Amino acid sequence: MKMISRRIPILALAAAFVLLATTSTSLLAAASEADFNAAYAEAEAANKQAGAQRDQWTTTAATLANAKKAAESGNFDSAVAEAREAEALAKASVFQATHEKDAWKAAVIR
Amino acid sequence: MASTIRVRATATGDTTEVQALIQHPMDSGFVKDAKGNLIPPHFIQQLAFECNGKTVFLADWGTAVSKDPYIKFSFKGGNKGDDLKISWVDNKGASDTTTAKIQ
Amino acid sequence: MNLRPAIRLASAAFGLATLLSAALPAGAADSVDPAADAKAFQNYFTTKFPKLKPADFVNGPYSLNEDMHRQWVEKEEFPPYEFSLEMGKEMFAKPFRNGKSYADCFDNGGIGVRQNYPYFDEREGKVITLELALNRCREANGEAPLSYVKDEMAALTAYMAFTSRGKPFDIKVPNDPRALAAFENGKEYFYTRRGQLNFSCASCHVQNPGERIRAETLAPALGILNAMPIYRSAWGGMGTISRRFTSCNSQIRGVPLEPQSDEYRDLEYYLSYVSNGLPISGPGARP
Amino acid sequence: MTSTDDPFPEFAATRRLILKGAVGVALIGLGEFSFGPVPALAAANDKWPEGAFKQKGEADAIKALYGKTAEVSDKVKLDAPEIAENGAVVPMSVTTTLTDVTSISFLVANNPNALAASYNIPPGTIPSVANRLKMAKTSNVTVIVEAAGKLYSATREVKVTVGGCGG
Repeated sequence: MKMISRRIPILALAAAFVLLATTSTSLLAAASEADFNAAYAEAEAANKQAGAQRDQWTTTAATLANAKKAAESGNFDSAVAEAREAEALAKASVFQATHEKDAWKAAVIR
Repeated sequence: MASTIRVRATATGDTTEVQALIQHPMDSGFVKDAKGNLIPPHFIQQLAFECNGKTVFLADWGTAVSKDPYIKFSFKGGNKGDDLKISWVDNKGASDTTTAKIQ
Repeated sequence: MNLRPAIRLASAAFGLATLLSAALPAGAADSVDPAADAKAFQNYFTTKFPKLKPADFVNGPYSLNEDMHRQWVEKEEFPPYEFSLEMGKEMFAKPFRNGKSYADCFDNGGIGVRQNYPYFDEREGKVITLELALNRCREANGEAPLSYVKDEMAALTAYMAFTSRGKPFDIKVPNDPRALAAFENGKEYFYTRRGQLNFSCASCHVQNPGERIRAETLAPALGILNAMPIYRSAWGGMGTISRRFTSCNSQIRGVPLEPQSDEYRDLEYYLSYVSNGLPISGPGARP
Repeated sequence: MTSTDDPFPEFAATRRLILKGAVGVALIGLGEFSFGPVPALAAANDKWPEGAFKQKGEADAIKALYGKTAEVSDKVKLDAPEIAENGAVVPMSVTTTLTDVTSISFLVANNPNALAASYNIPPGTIPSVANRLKMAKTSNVTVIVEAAGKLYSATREVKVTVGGCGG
């Protein structure tokens, strides 16, 4: 079976993450610790879900750590931004795992 | 613990081919460890080979010699059964010596 | 909570990918047929690299690049894994505190048996890999298990692989639904894209063997475990199969699973089975 | 330690360097290098040539080690890969048809310190050496062979790509 070149989804994915990095959400009001805790909890939940599907990303964990570090130093604006970032990454990894659940069959050598 | 020097010396005619592999980190001092601090230089500086009391090969090594260093050379005048003494010393003063029979 | 624009975009990107892959003909009936899989797998690589004999695939990137092949031959004269091999031999012979030794845990005293691993254990209903069997042997004899990614395990598997050099892989998938499921699970892991770079093992080792990813020449998936454990110049040390799987995961920004977790054991089962017939060439040296 | 008049003052630095490098050579005649008896500097002594290994540049290292410059010769054959599979382990070897070889050295120009390894070849030892060196990045690799007091060299470029696929 002739292998279909999978260039397109990889390029699409790279474009997605470039955009992801640049969408720095500018918050109007200064974020508070409560905002951070909420955003962080949501990101962690999404990442746990990715873990259940055995497909966490190392960058999610790194971003979560950055969020925590920013919060500890009291800079809640960037802490919330980082937490949102982590949440987006975690959700993308959940999407990847769910999508691949059947997409993998297409790549199998026949 | 077994010696850090593995050596094969085989004589064909009057020429003996010597190959040696030495277990040593050969840290150059330019590399950082996981926590980001520099691993201090720790490398073999001199490696000497002696046969029948005569130095047949002397290597001066710097920080650019690979980890677990390897060397191959040949010399005339050794014959089967002779002893080949190999010894190295590193920049921390550590050293090791072994003697191998020429096959 | 409004769906963040980034996520919408990410899912759109994946939508595109599904659209593309859905265009493919639907997969064959879902029955698991390892023998057919192995034949198709080996056929894919032998047609992709007509000049290579099946046995050449066990040398990975060295069979695909002349300049690297020469460097490999030069290294093999006195390979850097000599010390690990020596240590493995010593460890293998040293009895445990209770007087027994590894030889008592393996048939034929553990000599020349590597090509039968991993095997499906009917009692446990799971795949047992060589690394797992070694640690189970230690625990059964009151010794602490070794780390799956460190030098001691690499030394033991290096010695056992050395005693099997040249023997063809001989992995069995019994007609037991649990064994077939384990095989299929390994296959799924192999082809599933993961990590932020969105690669599966197949993205590199099936679609791009011989190509370079950054500086590394990618090995073909066929015969990729035959040379294990490997001394990698990049690591400046030995690497077990567990170390290779976990480091591959983190290289594509996927969080690695625990060494010897079910997915890895099944993955090794699948990869070894489809390389049946190819000779064991471990321990190996790699860039 | 006697020192003859120095017709070439600009070599004073080199001489001091060599002296500082505690190279115990009784007589230092830095006459014209192309002819005239120039004592083999490095080969005679057995001390680790720290000065040479400290030098950054290739030319300085060669000067510090041998006190003279080399001329390219096709009698020196350097065997090194075109693209190193990994910068940490680059197999290289040299063979030469020159006679009365007393010393062989390997230098990697773009390494932090150019001099990688230097071998003393006593009489009766065949002038051919194989070793595995580290290379920081793509660079010219030069091998120097000292035969009958004169230096001969061969150079090859070895490409080094960054090993490992960072995550």
